[in-house]
Amino acid sequence: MTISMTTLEAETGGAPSVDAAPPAPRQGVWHHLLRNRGAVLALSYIALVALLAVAAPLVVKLSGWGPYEFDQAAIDPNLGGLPIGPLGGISAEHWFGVEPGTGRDLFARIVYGARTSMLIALAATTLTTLLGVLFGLLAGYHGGKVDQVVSRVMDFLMAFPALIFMIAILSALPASNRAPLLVLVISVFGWPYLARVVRGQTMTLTQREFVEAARASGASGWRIVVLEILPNLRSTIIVMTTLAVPGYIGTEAGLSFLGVGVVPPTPSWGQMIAQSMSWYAVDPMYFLLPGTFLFLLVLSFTVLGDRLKDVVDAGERR
Amino acid sequence: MSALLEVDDLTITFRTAQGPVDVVDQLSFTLEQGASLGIVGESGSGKSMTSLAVMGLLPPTASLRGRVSLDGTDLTNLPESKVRRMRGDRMAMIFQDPLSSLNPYYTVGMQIEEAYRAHRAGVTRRQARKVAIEAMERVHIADASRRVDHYPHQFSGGMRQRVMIAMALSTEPDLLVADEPTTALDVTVQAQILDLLQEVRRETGTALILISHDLAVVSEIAEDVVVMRQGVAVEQAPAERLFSDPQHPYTRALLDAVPRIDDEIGELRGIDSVESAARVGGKP
Amino acid sequence: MVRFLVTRLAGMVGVLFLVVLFTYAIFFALSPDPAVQICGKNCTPELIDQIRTNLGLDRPFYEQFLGFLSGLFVGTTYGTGPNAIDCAAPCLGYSFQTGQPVLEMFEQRFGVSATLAVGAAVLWLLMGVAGGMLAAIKKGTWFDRAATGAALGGVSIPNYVLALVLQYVLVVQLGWLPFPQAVPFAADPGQWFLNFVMPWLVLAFTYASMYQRLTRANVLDTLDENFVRTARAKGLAPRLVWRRHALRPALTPVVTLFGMDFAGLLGGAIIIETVFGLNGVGKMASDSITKNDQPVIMGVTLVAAFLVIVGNVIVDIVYTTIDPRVRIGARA
Amino acid sequence: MTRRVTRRATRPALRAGAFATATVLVLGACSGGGGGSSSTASSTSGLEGEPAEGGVVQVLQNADFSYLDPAKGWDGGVNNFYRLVYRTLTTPASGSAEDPNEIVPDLATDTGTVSDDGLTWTFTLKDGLKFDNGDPITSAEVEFGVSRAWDPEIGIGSPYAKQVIDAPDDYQGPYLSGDLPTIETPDDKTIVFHLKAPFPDFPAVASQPNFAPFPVDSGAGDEFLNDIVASGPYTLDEYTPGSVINLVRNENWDPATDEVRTAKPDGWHFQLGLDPATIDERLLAGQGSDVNAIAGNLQPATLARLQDPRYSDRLVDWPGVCTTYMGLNTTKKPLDDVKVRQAISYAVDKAAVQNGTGGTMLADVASTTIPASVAGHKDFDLYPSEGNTGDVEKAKALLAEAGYADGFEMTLDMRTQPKLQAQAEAVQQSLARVGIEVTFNPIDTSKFYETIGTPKLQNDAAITGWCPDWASSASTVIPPLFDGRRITDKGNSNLGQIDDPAINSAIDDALAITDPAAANEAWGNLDEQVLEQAPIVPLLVEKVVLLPGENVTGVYSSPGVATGGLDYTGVGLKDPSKG
Repeated sequence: MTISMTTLEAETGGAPSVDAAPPAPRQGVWHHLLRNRGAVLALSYIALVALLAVAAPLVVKLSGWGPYEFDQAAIDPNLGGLPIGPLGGISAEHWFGVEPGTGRDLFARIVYGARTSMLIALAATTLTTLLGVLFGLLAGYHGGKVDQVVSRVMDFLMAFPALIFMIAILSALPASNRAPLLVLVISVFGWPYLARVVRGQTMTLTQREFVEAARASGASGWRIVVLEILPNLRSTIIVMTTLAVPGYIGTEAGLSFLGVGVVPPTPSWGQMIAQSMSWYAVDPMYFLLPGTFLFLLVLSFTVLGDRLKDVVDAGERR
Repeated sequence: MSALLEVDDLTITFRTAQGPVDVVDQLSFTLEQGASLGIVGESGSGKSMTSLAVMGLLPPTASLRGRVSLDGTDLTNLPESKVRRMRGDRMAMIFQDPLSSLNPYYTVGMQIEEAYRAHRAGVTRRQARKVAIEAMERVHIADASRRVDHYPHQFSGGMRQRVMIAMALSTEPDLLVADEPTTALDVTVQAQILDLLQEVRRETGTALILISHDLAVVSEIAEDVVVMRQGVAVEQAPAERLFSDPQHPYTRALLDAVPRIDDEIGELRGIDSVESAARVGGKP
Repeated sequence: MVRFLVTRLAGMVGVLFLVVLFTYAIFFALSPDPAVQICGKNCTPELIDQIRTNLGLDRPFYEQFLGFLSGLFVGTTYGTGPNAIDCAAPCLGYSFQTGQPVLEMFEQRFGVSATLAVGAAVLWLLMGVAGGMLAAIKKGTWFDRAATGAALGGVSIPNYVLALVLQYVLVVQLGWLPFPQAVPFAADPGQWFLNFVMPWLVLAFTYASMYQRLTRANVLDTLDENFVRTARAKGLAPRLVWRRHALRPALTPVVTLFGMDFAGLLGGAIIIETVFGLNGVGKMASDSITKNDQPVIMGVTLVAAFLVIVGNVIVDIVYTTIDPRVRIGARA
Repeated sequence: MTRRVTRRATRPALRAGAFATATVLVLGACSGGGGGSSSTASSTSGLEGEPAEGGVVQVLQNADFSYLDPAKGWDGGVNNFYRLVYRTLTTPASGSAEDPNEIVPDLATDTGTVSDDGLTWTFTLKDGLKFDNGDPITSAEVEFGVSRAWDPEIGIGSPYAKQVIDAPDDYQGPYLSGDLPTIETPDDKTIVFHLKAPFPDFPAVASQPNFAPFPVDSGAGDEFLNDIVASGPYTLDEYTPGSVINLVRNENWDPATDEVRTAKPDGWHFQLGLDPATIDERLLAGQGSDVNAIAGNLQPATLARLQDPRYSDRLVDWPGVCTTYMGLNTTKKPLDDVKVRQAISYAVDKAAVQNGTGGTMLADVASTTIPASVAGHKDFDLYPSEGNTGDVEKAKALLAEAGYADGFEMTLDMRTQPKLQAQAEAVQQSLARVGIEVTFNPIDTSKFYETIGTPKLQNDAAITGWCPDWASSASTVIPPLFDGRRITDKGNSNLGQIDDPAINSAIDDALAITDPAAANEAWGNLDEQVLEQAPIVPLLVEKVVLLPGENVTGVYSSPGVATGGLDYTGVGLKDPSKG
């Protein structure tokens, strides 16, 4: 399930080990990725969604309808506001049909919904990675009391029923600006999964000769961490981060689906699916379209993460 | 009387993304009953693949040409089920890393019993356990009747390798293949294990193939030596002649790389280089 | 073993205490005033004050928190005088909106959630583990490719989307299944099954996909292990190599993950029960969030945390018996 | 004195008019009904026939009732339920009555006698009244029941008893303060109420749920949370909060004493906690016991599936009694300018709001505060536009006059529920046309009323609804919404915060009128007078659209008890052996 943190849990077992040679050069990774059909397709789709998200205002100028514009002519007021025409009102006018009840253009809403999904997922990923790497390094390098404290906090956060708590806390918080809150809440519960791996690998690396050598030569703690340890964690961090992105996209959509996500009228895929629920029998396109976009985005990031992991693992085996 | 093992024109080919690669190329050698053969070569020379080919344990991506016959039976033409019945019974194998080669979830006793019972139909657990304890005693594991119920992680590296040897010997095989049996062990333990191999060979009359990257190790036990490089046997000779009069430049290079061996017991000088070589060549 | 258990239990109690404190503090700070909710449509400021005093809502945070804690063990009484409401131990709180102790609300809805969870767990273990093993055995074949692809899709499709798709196809278009509602097993076993089969499938599908991927990867990794090679070198029958030497190590992580996932199912149940309108604990959680029924949200959060933590402890204990390398007490 | 109310313009019977555009949906029976001229128009072919004795009615419901205790609960849903198990001194007439808005006697022999000064109301109880335990119901039990309204924790239901009946300032209900001295019970059959001020609508107050009798000293604390003492035709057999309510016959209820309740079915089975979509699916399918099922409003998405003729026979469509409106906070700039408020009234696209609410089948566009189905309604539209889509030109002109030709920004308090969200978005879009930029302040549903009812927290505008507490008069519509003297710090319902002396005094005048017809005319005129100031924009009157099971009959609307919805008291089954 896209919301459960166990997705990450399962992946950590397969995180690349640090015992092997230094990470494969970036060029090599790209080279290998671009030779994989799945990875290329995934990258293309992600690029497409990212492009739609960035260029949303331009795109809807092309399609002719904004995400908030009502089109009363596209719905039938006598049938509960059902879109007029087959397939949820798909026409030259409305490429993906319209939303029941309001007649808003689904294409424009999906395009703007991509903004929400991408923005929140990427922001959450960035914050989670920062927190995870920072605390992982801190605990792994310092050990002792620092490690104790960080590890206990991680245990605590991971034992927490994160989804239930996220829903509860978001519903209680003021609704005016949910996006930063969503990012914050997702990150607070997300970082331990990366930090745990970073901590373990840092501990191993700290014992290694080159770190000991650096230490013997009198390098300061942060210098060692940044120059000696961090570069060795690069592939781990990249892989784990890529694998975490689909989780965050799913979580954002899930929370929006449950009504504690972004605030309307800002469109979000999860929210659209939630609203389509009562219409699924008469207007299946209403849930199929945002559902497909969401599914493909999560799938693409999962595929990309998988392939990236394969490439990095293979690089390390060589 | 025919030889125990005849390897004739053995070629092992791997399918890779870059096309087929021959890891062993037209290798031939024979081994008499109770004799011992050393195969020496650096990492990637094909020596381990040769041993796996003898055991019929090549990975599915490898294909094999030539003949490998045990007691006149060509193993390469036998169906897998028949080879399996010989494997562990007529011929047994011990591996480099005794820790990962033992299943951490089961007691060593159980793992030895399992080897024995696989080839002795109708043996009770009690009998098998007795065999296991005896086998452990034979490899000088103290307090075998108690330790038989311990798990692999409760043993030291050398003891684990003794367990592996005990397991291999439990069925009294004609042929024992030892693939880098001492590489993962401490230096002092290495010598003990080599002594043990010598001892059991003398006592049971088992023929032995000893595979190592280390000429010093091979020189202690092997009567004949095959030197392999990039899948090809560059030199094949009785041990004494090989050491005294190496013919091939590569053999000479190998001999030079290892500090001179002054006596048969071996002072095991230059341990550091052996260790680090092992580290590079071995599995991390 | 005793010492291990004592340490684990002490740690568990500590984490639970923190969860309670944390949750309570947050809701104390953020929740709408329950007195206002009780006060109803025609409320006056005086009335609100009166209700606050009666229910002890005007007391400082630590007093209310201690009251809640002691309610867990010895029960508690809300309000004073003739209108006092007793909540017997273990009192998880009292919902003034439904007029029920939270524990009672749990008990009423637990059956539906348990049915959902157990059914889904059986399905996902069957589908995931068997599928993963088969895919690993048949690595590279069309079956492996199909199963791996399906699992990749499975971990990517949000379960509410899957639920809508299935509902549209199976119920609306084909009419094979009824529109799901919780039918008690005792009432009509056939209907019970038909009504639950879709929620089971949807809830199980994502997990099954995850387990399929995990099992397949683990089995493949294990088959590469040296001890499997040893087992083959012993001349063991392939069946025995597989069953004894490959499966057990490969499935150990699956077992531990299963413990955690099963304990954390309450989270998954929220969406499934909401989508299918099943009146279980998850639905109760989402409903009480909509209504901002703070004691119920607190109770659900607590019970969920309790399950996850107990699940962790059980997994640890099971782990020590499955894997001899893990000595008791070695894992903190 | 008995109150007689003139008949409303539109009967809350089945109306087929709204379906005229949906070709398949035109009801076969509309030829006989229509218009509301006939007093029996409330049956259609699918719902014809008298209810037979017996059977169990199934009620499919999403939410549980608020409280089983009538002193606590007070909303359209639970009031309707209370009538099955409780009786009050008076009660709104049955939905099948000639005038369902009328207040009729229930426990009392008439609707009360008022003293000349209007301060004392006397009621006499009927003979043969009993609780479900067989104990007689006397004036003492009625007094006890009413006095519970003063308990600070229990008396959170209808406020009218406390507002109207005189009581000592420190009186806190029977459990804390004992008997209420201002309610006299000279004998077992007579009960006398003393009021703070004359209140001609007192018979309607006596129909409020908290006028149900209870055995003296019962019902403290949580006693009535899960159990009740019934005085109506049914009593509680099983209650699992949030999931099941089972009602069975109260053998001690004597039909001879009750003119309102027919109580034909043997029992009622409420299935609570069902998903709205699930309910609709079950109603559509009508399998098994669902042939005997009734439920609340259909979902908008379901309407599109009713084109099948087998549903149209069962479909029920009534006008509602609750007005959905947008309050404009007159204390905020620039909404303090009447021209700006009028401009907004012109600009709002009510048709879009209607579509967002579910289209023409689920809502009528409103131009007045008092809905057409409530007594006192006057038909007018001060801010007309073509197709109710808003008059952008007029709005722009008014804005320019007010000096806001370029528009302005305002904040709308809203709830994030699909329907309410769609309404808010429709308003946002239509106001954008005249340059008014609306930003949302989304509020959690549970906090919404607290926020908008607290003038300090209230923003510029909010969309909410208002239902009259009784349909016999608009006295519970206009005063709470527009009386400037009723603005309070908390729990305020005058969202416009309009405090106009002319309106205030007109309210006083209308409240004092004892002739119902004259009073209704006054309320209608007052409605128009208020809307000229435009403190609110009436948007819609949401309708009642039901799909009862095919075996259900006796389906009538009750504006007084069920806010225009189905009156439970008349419902029965055609064939009790079915389902």
